[in-house]
Amino acid sequence: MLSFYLYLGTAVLLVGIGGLGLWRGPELLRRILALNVIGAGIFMLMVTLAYRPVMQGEPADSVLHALVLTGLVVAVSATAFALALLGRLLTRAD
Amino acid sequence: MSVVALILLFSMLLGIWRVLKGPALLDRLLTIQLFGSTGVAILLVLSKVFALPALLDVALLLAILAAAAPAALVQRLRQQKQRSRQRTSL
Amino acid sequence: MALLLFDLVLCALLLLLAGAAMLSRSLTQAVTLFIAFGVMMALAWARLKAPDLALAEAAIGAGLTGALCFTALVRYAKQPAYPQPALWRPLTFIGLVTALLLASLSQIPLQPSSAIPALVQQHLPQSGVSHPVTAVLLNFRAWDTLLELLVLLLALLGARQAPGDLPRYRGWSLSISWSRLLSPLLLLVSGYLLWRGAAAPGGAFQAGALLASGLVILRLNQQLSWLSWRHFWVRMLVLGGLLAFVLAGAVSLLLQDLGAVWLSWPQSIAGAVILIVESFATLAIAVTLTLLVVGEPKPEVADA
Amino acid sequence: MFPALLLVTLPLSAALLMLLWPRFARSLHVTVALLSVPLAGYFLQQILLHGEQQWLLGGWSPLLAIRWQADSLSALLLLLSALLHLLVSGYALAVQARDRLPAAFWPLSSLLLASLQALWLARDLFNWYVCLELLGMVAVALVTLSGDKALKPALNYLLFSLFASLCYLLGVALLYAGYGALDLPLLAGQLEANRLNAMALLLITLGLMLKAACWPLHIWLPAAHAAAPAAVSALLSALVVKGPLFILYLVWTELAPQAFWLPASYLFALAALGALLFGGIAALRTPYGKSLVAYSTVAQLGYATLALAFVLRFNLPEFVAALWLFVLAHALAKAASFLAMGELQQTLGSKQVSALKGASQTMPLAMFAFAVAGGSLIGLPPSGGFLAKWALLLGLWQSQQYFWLLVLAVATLLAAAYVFRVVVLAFDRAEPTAPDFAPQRLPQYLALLPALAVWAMALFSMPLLTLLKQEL
Amino acid sequence: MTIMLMISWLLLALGLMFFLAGSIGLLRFPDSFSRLHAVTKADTLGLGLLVLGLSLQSSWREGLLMALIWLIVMASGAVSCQLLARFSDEQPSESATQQED
Repeated sequence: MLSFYLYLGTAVLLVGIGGLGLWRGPELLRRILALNVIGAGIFMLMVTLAYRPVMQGEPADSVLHALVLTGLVVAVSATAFALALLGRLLTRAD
Repeated sequence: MSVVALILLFSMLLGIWRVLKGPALLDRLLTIQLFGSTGVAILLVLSKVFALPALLDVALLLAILAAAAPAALVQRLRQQKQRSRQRTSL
Repeated sequence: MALLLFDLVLCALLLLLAGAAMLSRSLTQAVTLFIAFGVMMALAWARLKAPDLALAEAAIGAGLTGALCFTALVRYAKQPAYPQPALWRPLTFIGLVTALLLASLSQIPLQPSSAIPALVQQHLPQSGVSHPVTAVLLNFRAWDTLLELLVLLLALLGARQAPGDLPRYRGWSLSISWSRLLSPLLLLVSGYLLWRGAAAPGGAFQAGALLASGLVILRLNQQLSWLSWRHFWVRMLVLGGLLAFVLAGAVSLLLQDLGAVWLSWPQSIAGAVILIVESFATLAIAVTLTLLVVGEPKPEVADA
Repeated sequence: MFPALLLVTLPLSAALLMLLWPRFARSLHVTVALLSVPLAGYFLQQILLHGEQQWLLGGWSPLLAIRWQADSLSALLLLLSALLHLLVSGYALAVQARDRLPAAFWPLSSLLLASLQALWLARDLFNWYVCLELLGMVAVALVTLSGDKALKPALNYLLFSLFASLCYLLGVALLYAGYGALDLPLLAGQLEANRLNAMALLLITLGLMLKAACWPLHIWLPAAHAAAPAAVSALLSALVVKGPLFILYLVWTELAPQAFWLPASYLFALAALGALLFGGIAALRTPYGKSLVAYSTVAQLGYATLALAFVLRFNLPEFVAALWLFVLAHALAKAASFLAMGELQQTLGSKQVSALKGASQTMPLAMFAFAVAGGSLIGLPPSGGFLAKWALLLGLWQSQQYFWLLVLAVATLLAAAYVFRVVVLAFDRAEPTAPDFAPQRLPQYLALLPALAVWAMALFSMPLLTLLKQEL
Repeated sequence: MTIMLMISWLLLALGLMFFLAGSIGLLRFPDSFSRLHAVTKADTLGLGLLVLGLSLQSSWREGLLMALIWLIVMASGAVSCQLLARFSDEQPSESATQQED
C-alpha cells in the first residue's frame, strides 16, 4: 500500500526531474538524457499500476508490462536516432 | 532476507558520493563497476525474497553486461582521447 | 518493514541519481550517473515484480545506452563552456506541474477495475505460449510489436542519413581476447533467453539487446568487419524480423477462412509461428542495435 | 479486411523490399503508389455502400485486441494520403536527378504512407502512441535527407516530437490507471469528470497539439518544414501534422466527458486565435519562401483548431464538416504550394522571397500553381478553402459568434496579404531573376495538379458535405 | 537443517561486510588506484560469500546458476580492473584534464 504510493510518487517526481533537465539543458546530450528520464518515470508509473493486482495476491498486469516493453524499445530507438543526429551535428561543427 | 537487500542498497548509496565527487574519470567508471556487482547481488537476494527464479536470469544478464561494458567504454574513451589529441595537433 | 525501507532507499537513490544527472556541472558526470540510473531502474523493475522489464532494462540501461551515450560524449571532445542556466524559473514551473500531477494521482483507484488480466489468463491457452507477456506481445497485441520493430528499423535508417566518423584504434590484446571469450557466452545466454521467452520472462527483445551488446564489443575491438549495411545478408538480417512477421501474417491469413483477420495465428501452429517470428526478430534487433551503436566499419588507424 | 489491410501492408512490405534491393526501389515505389490510389478509392466506395467496418486484429475479444475501424472519414483520409503520396512520388521522380534526392527517399516515403494509413485505421490509444512515434521518426528521417543543413532543425523536431509522444503516453497511462482499457470505442462515454481524467486529457491534448504544431506549440515546425526537400515538406505539411489532429478530434469527441468540453473549447479557440493572427503575421514577415509556406501551415491549422473548438462548444455538424474540409483543402493546397515554391527556389537558385521577382515570366506554370493554391488558402470562391470557410461561417452565424467572424475576416486578409506578397513580386517583370537552368515543365505541372484539385473540390461539395456531416 | 541455515546467514553477513568494506574503501581511500582495488576485489569476494550463503538455501540448479554468475563477475572484475587501470595509466594528464569541479 505505502510502497505503491511511494513508487507512484517517485515516478511523477522522475517525470518532473526529467522535465527540469529538458528545460534547462544546456547541452543537447543532456536534453536527450532528460527525455529518457521522463520516459523512465512514465514507465515506472505504468509498472507501478501493473503492481496493483499483486497487492491483492494476483499476478501482475501483463498487458502493462508488454506495453512498457514496447515503450522501452521505442525509447531506445528514438534515443539512438537522436544521438546519431547529435553526433553528426557535433562532428560537423568543427 | 530483505534486510540483506537493504544493506546492499545502502552500500550503493555510499558509492554515489564518489561519482559526484570524482575527481578523475576513473572514479566514476569505478562506480559503475560497483553498481554492477552490487546490483547483481541485490537481484540474487530479491529472487530469494520474492521466490522469483526469473530474477536470477536478470542477474546473469547484468553480470555479463557489466563484464562487457568496461571493454566497450574504455575503447570508446580512447577514441575520444585520440580525437582531441588530433585536434590539438591540427 | 525492511522491504518498505528498501523501497524508500531505492526511490531516494533513483531520484538522487536522476536529479544529479540533470543538474551536474559536467556532461561526463551526467552520463555516468545516467548509466547508474539505468542499473537502479532494473532493480526497481525487479522489486515491482516485472522480471521481463528488469531483463530489458538491464540489457539497455547497463549495456546499450551506456555505449550510445559514450559515443556521443566522445564527440564533445572539448566541453564548451556553457553559462550555467537559471534554475529557479523552470524549477517553480515544473514543481507546480508535478504537484498537480501528484494531486491527480490520488484518484487512481487502488483496486483496478480492469478485466484485462483476467482476459489474458483466459485466452492464454489459445495463444501458443504460456508466458503472458510474450502472449500479449506476439499474439494479442502483435500489431504493436510489428510497428515497434518498424520504429527500430527507422531509427537505423535515420541514423544512416547522419553518419558520424570516428577513428578506430586497435584495442589492447587483453580487451580483444576478453571480447572473444565473452562473445560465445553472450550468444549462449541470448539463445537461452529467447528460448525461455515462451514459458518464462525473456523473449526476442531481451535476447536481441543482449546479443547486440556482444556484437558491439566485438566490433569495438576490431572484429566482425563484415557487419555493414552494404552487405545483402546483413540487410536481410536487419529486415528479417519484419519480413518474417509480415509473411507469418500473410500465410496465416491464407491458411484460415475468409473471415479471418490480420495477425491471427491459427491455434494449432501459434506456438511455432511465434517462435519463428521471435527468432528472426531477435537477430534483427541485435544487428539493428549494433549498427546503431557502432555505425559502419572504417579503415583501421594504427595505434598512435 | 483485405483492402484496408493492403493499404497498410503494401507500402510497408514494399519499403522492406526496397531496402533489401535498392536497385528496384523506384519501380517498386511507383508501383505501390499507383496501386494504393484505386485501392483506397475502392475502399471508400465499399465504406459508403456498406457503412462503417471494424476488425479486432488477431481476432481476440475487444478489450484484448487492437481495434481497426474504418468509417467514411477514415476512408476519405486514406484516399487523400494515397493520392498525395502518388503525386509527390511523381514529383520526386521528375526532379530526383536534378535535386540529387538520396535513394533513402523511396523506402522512407513508403513507410510514411504505411504509418499514416495505420494511424487512420487504428482506434487504440496505445497503438496510436506507436503510430505517432513512427510517424515522427519517419518525418525526421525524411527531413535529414536534405543533408547537413537540415540537421539542427531535424534534431529539434525529433526532440519536440519525442517530448510530445511522452506527454501523450503519460496521459494514456493515467487513463489506463482509471479504466484499464485502451480501446477507444470501449472507453467512449465511460470517463467521469474527475481530476485524474482532466490531467490525462490535458496531457494527451498537450502532446497532440505539439505534434500537430498548434500555436503556441508550433515553434519546431517552420524550421523543419523549410529545411526539408520540397517533396518532403509537401508530405509533412499536407499529411503528417493531420495525423495528431485526427487523434485529437477523436479523443475529444468520443472519449472526453461532456463536462470538459467547454473549457477545452476555450483552450482550442485561444490556440486558434494565436495561430490565425501570429502565423499569418510571421508568414508575412519571413524573408524565405519555404518558411512563408510553413508559417502559412501554422496559420491554416488555426482554422482547423477553431472548428474543433466550436465542435466542442456547440456540437453543430457544420463545424465537423468545416474541420475536415479544412484538412482536405489545406492538404491539397499546401502540397501544391510547397511543390511550386520548391520548384521556384530550385530553379531560381535562392531561398529568398525576393528572388521570386518576375517569376510569372520566367516560370509561369509554377507561379500559377502557387497562386491557385494560394487562392484556396485565402478562401476565394469556389475553392475547397472557400467551402471550408463557408461551412465555418454558417456555423458561426448560427451560433451567433460575431467576434469570431471578425477574426476570420482578419485572418483572411492576412492570408491574402502573404499570398499576394509573392504574387505581386512575381508580376514585377522589370528585372526578373534569371533561372539557373531551363525550368522543367513536368514538376511544375505536378505542382499545379493538386492546386486544380482543390478548386475542383467545390464540384463535389454536396457529397463531401453529406459525408462529413454524418460524422458527429 | 538449522545449522545449515545458521551457516548460510553467517556467510551472508560476512558477504555484506565485504560489500560495505568495498564501498567505504571507495569513499575513503586516497587515490584512484587504491579505490580500484577496493571495489573490484572486495565486491567480488562479497558476492562469492553471498552466493555461497544463498545457495545453501536453494535448489542445486539455482545454486549452479548463481555460481556461474559469480564466476562471470569475478572474471569481469579482474579484467575491467586491468582495463581501467591501463586506461588511466595511458593518460597521465587525465586527472588534470578531467577534473571538473
